[in-house]
Amino acid sequence: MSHYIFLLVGAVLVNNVVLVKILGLCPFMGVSKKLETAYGMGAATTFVLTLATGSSYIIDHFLLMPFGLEYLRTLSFIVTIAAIVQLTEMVIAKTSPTLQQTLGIYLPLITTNCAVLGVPLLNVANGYDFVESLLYGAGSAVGFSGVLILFAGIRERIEGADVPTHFRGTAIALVTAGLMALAFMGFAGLDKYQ
Amino acid sequence: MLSQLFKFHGGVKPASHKDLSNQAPIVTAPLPSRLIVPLHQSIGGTPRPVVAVGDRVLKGQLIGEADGWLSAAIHAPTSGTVVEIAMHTRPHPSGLSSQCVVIEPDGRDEWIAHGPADYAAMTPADICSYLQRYGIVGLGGAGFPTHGKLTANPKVAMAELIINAAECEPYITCDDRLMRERAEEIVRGTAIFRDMLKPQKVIIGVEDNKPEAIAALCAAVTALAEPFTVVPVPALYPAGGAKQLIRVLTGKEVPGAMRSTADMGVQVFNVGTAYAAWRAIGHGEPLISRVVTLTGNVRQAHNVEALIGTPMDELLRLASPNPDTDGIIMGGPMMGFLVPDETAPIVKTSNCLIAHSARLFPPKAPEMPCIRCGACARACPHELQPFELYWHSRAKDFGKTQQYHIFDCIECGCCSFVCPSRIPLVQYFRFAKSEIWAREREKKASEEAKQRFEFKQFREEREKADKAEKLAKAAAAQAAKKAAEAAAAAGGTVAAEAPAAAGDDPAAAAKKAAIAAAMARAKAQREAVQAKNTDELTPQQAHEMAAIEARRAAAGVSEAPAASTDSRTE
Amino acid sequence: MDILLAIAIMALGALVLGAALGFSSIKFKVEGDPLVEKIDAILPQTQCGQCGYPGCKPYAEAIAKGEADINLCPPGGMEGVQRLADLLGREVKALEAEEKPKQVARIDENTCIGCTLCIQACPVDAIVGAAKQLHTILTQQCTGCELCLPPCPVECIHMEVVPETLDNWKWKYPVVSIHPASPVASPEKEAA
Amino acid sequence: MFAPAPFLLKDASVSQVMTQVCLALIPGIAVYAWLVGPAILVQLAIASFTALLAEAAILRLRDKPLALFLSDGSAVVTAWLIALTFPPLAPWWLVATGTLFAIVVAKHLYGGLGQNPFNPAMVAFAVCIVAFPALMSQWPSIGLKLPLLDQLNIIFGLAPRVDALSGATPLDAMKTALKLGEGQVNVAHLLENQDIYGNFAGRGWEWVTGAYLLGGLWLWQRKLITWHAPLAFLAAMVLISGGLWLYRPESFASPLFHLLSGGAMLGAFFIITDPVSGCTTPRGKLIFGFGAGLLAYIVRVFGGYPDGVAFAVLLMNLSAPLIDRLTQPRIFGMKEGRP
Repeated sequence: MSHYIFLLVGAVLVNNVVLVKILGLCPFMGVSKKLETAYGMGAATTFVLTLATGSSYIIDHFLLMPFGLEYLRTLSFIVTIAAIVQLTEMVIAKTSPTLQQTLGIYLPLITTNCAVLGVPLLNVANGYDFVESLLYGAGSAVGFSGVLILFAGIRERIEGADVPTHFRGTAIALVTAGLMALAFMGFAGLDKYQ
Repeated sequence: MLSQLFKFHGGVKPASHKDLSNQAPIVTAPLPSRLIVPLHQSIGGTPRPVVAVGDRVLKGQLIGEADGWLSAAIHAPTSGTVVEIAMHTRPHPSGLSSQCVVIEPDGRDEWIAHGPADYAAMTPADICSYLQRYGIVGLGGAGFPTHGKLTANPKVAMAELIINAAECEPYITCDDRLMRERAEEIVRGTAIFRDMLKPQKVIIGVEDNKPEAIAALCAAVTALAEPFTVVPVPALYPAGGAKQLIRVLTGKEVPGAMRSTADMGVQVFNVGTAYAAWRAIGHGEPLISRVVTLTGNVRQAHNVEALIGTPMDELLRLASPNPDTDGIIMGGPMMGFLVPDETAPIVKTSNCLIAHSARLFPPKAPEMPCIRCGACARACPHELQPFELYWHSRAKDFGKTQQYHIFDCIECGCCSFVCPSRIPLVQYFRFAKSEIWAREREKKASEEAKQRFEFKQFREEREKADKAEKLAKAAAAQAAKKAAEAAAAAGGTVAAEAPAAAGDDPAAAAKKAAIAAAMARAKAQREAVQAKNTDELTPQQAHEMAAIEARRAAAGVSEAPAASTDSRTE
Repeated sequence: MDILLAIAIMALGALVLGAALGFSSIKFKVEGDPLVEKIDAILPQTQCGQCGYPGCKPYAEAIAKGEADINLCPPGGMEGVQRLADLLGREVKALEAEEKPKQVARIDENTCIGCTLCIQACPVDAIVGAAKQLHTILTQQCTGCELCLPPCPVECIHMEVVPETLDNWKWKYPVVSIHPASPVASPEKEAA
Repeated sequence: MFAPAPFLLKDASVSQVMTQVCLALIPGIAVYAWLVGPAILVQLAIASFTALLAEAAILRLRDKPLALFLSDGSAVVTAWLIALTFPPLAPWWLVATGTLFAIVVAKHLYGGLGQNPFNPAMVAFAVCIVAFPALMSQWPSIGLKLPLLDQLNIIFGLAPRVDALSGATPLDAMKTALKLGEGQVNVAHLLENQDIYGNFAGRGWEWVTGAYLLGGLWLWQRKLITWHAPLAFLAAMVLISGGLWLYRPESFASPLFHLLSGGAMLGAFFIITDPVSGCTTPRGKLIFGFGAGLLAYIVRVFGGYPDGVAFAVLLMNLSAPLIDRLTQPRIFGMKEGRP
């Protein structure tokens, strides 16, 4: 049990997918200007990422491995993720047009969110079983969403700050992300303690 | 007796400086050289002038007729000649002008025939229109027509009638002196309000730094055997804000979004208003003068009974201002404003003139960035987060300011008072508020424009259809004619079908036109209904506007000593 | 053989996913385009055509389709561009034309010949008058679109800046501020 | 030119606030200097000098009034907090680098005073401990009080950094003990025998933290800080450390030890009460303080770095805007207010 907890804590905090693994920076920078959008993007990514890790595992173990087609891993993962994203987009368009609009281009772009591909591949590399994969996926997704939402909160405040002209916008956002990563380094070693 | 007093959050205790002017009795100001009476002195419609240039008017004669329900009449403050009806600078932070009637006094101060009203025979509706015709408005600062507040909300039983005698702003003592000298008339005026609103309780709230006034009021209440309670409230700025006073006396909190305190079963009137109402009913005198405190950088601070329309500089001279006076603040030092033009006249809501000097009010230190220390939030009587409001107002992020309830701000100035960074917070909030209002206006205008545009397009379509129909009819007629000719030539049944076939088209076109016309009617109806809706809203909006105007009236822009910039430029 | 198997498996996967997507595209079909309405709500509805489209709605449609840029509306000003950019997640651009203060048209009563041409041009019916009669402009309704200027044969219409009155007076931004204001209003705000 | 109301102002200013914060630090500094030697004063001077220099340079670059902002005292407060959190015998360039980073990146890139989302002093500490872990862990043993000249030589790199300096702090010792595992070293036993490890009322760091507590209480009494954040911070520390201590006293140190060691008191009263980077609503402050206390304990006990206060504060800093938004207090006349 404690093994799973540490895995989860590790995925959320210690090896935070954005701030430590530096994956998924595109939506992290792009959809963090407003809290509302960040909530939406976080939810969408959590959904996609968890689903993607699960289905990738199934595809990997029941379709690719039995036939020795591991070399098709990246390709088939991408296709699966793309389909899931498409599905999510349709559901969101139906249920919440405003969310779809605020997420804008970033919703279809979850497809190319490297975190979404990266986490299933890391799962394979780490040799996680199905439950572990799902946990790691969900943990990474929660870590991503959490950091995204916190970041959006900070950016909304920085929006009103008197930032030097040349640092306005993405520049100061990147500096902030760097300082956030610095703060997250404080978690280093937590997952090792058992 | 009322046993329990409540507290409101925050508040500040600036030095009161009231003893400068509260020692001397009220004196009647001499007639000024001329009187500039603005027509628009209260919230609501601008009264229509009913005199012409050259007319001779008597003291108390109607010169501006109330325009609409939410408006109050304007009267000649003295006898004389109307010399001008023109734009003059208003006592307003903008320094803009509005329509004024200028009267040159003839020195005789001759009253128009007047006498007490037959109060016993008057119905509440009569009293309302009487007060409106006699120009009675709230004298506390907002200038809301009094009859508007006396029309009680039929749905909510009136629990408390509060007479606001807190007078919490520093320097101002006009209500204090009024209570000391004319307590009986105040109590009689209060009785009128009581008769109108039929509240369960009548409370007169006075800040406890005015013991003489409290004593005078108590004596008057006992003498007249009225069941009113005079309650001393702790002196804490802004205890005299209507909502704060309600909170202190009754424990009720009136939300900022609520248009009228009557919805909570409370109504508040200023002491001066009660006095003015009694002068109107008991003596037949319209509101043509008021008590004004002259104080600040002057040698003889005192209160005067001044005619509405007296130019401020002329009035302030009565208190012999010191030579280093460099401006006049109308209202108190917390919410007043430096008048942009010192020849602007006294209006019904001018309670105090403070001679401004750099010695008395040192120029502000340069504004520093906000350090979010939260002193403002601790001082805010409305429990807002002024630093957040400031942050977003400064960045012109008005949506966020509304999320942080900017319209609940009463602009009392407590936040600016305590701010260690000396940020003119209230100024930022006023800026944000007026930007939001402007935006609303623009939005309304653009919606209207859109409707009109769509209607025009629709009309053009219809006209085109009409034209097409006419053409079709003409063509059909022509075809029929030809067919008839052909029939005449050939005879037979074939010809009979032709006009019918030709007639098909015009029929369809006519049908189309009919549909279009019906749609137009429906649309017009819809629009009519909408228009009606907005008509109905108007009094409520007017209420809102009232609140807005009140804050505006209490606000200040002006020229200031340039010293505050000096230290910024290294 | 291996390659055939691989192709078969990938094809199978594609088939399954395709079927799922096809099914959900029917199940979750969305009607209409609420975006146009939202854009239209931001536009000032002057119907002036300065954007090159016949009215605000067509311009809104063009923006929604991605055919038009968001900086073509001078009456909306920089603020309109900003709000469009926020709505659409596009980059803020400087206005194509210069921003003008709000104006209304005014007819010179001495020169008007009552030709009704301006009445036809006005998109919001803000000009009243009849043939050979003096025309006048309903200032309240005028959007300042300037569409009535070109048709007038005697050039009797001119634009006037709306004066500041007590009704439209605004509190100014506090000028004692030490730091330059608002990064929000500046065009160099990032795109993302 | 505007001269908006109110025309009366209370006598308060930013520099008054900052001066009082500095004053409140003085008892702590005095005890520090008495225990460790005058090196700390040198470090304070280095940090202040660097901070003011950096501040002046940036203000110059940004065309802001130099005198006004230099005299507000905020840079000095940051500098002092940096000097007090760094090891007293750290090389001068380490302190200078940290200060420079704090003032330039953490403060002025965001627009300067009042606009930084992260506490500059804690950013400096975190940057330096990540970049120079060894140097940042060399704490002198308290008993070893070198003369001023030797201390100066060490700070300015003129003398070799003797091994004797790098005595482990109490926290280090405890953590090592914990890492070694059960049965190997008994934490309670370890701490008992070494009064320099902060055994209560011995001659150790607890005197410094106690002096900080004193300064903090004074700040609270002056109404410059409210009780919410410090109390929540200390409560969180007591709760988690107390719980674990009762659960396994041989592996975990007592709450008293945790309260009196490392940056706990400095953090509770001087760092998490920074209104700029912290929470401002009452409930927000409670959450902020509690979160910081919890994280500080977790990082200092289970994490990889000697003390957790800096990381805990930074982590809470980055959550502060969100917490503030979610904990907006109700406003006058409203049942519950939340933007």
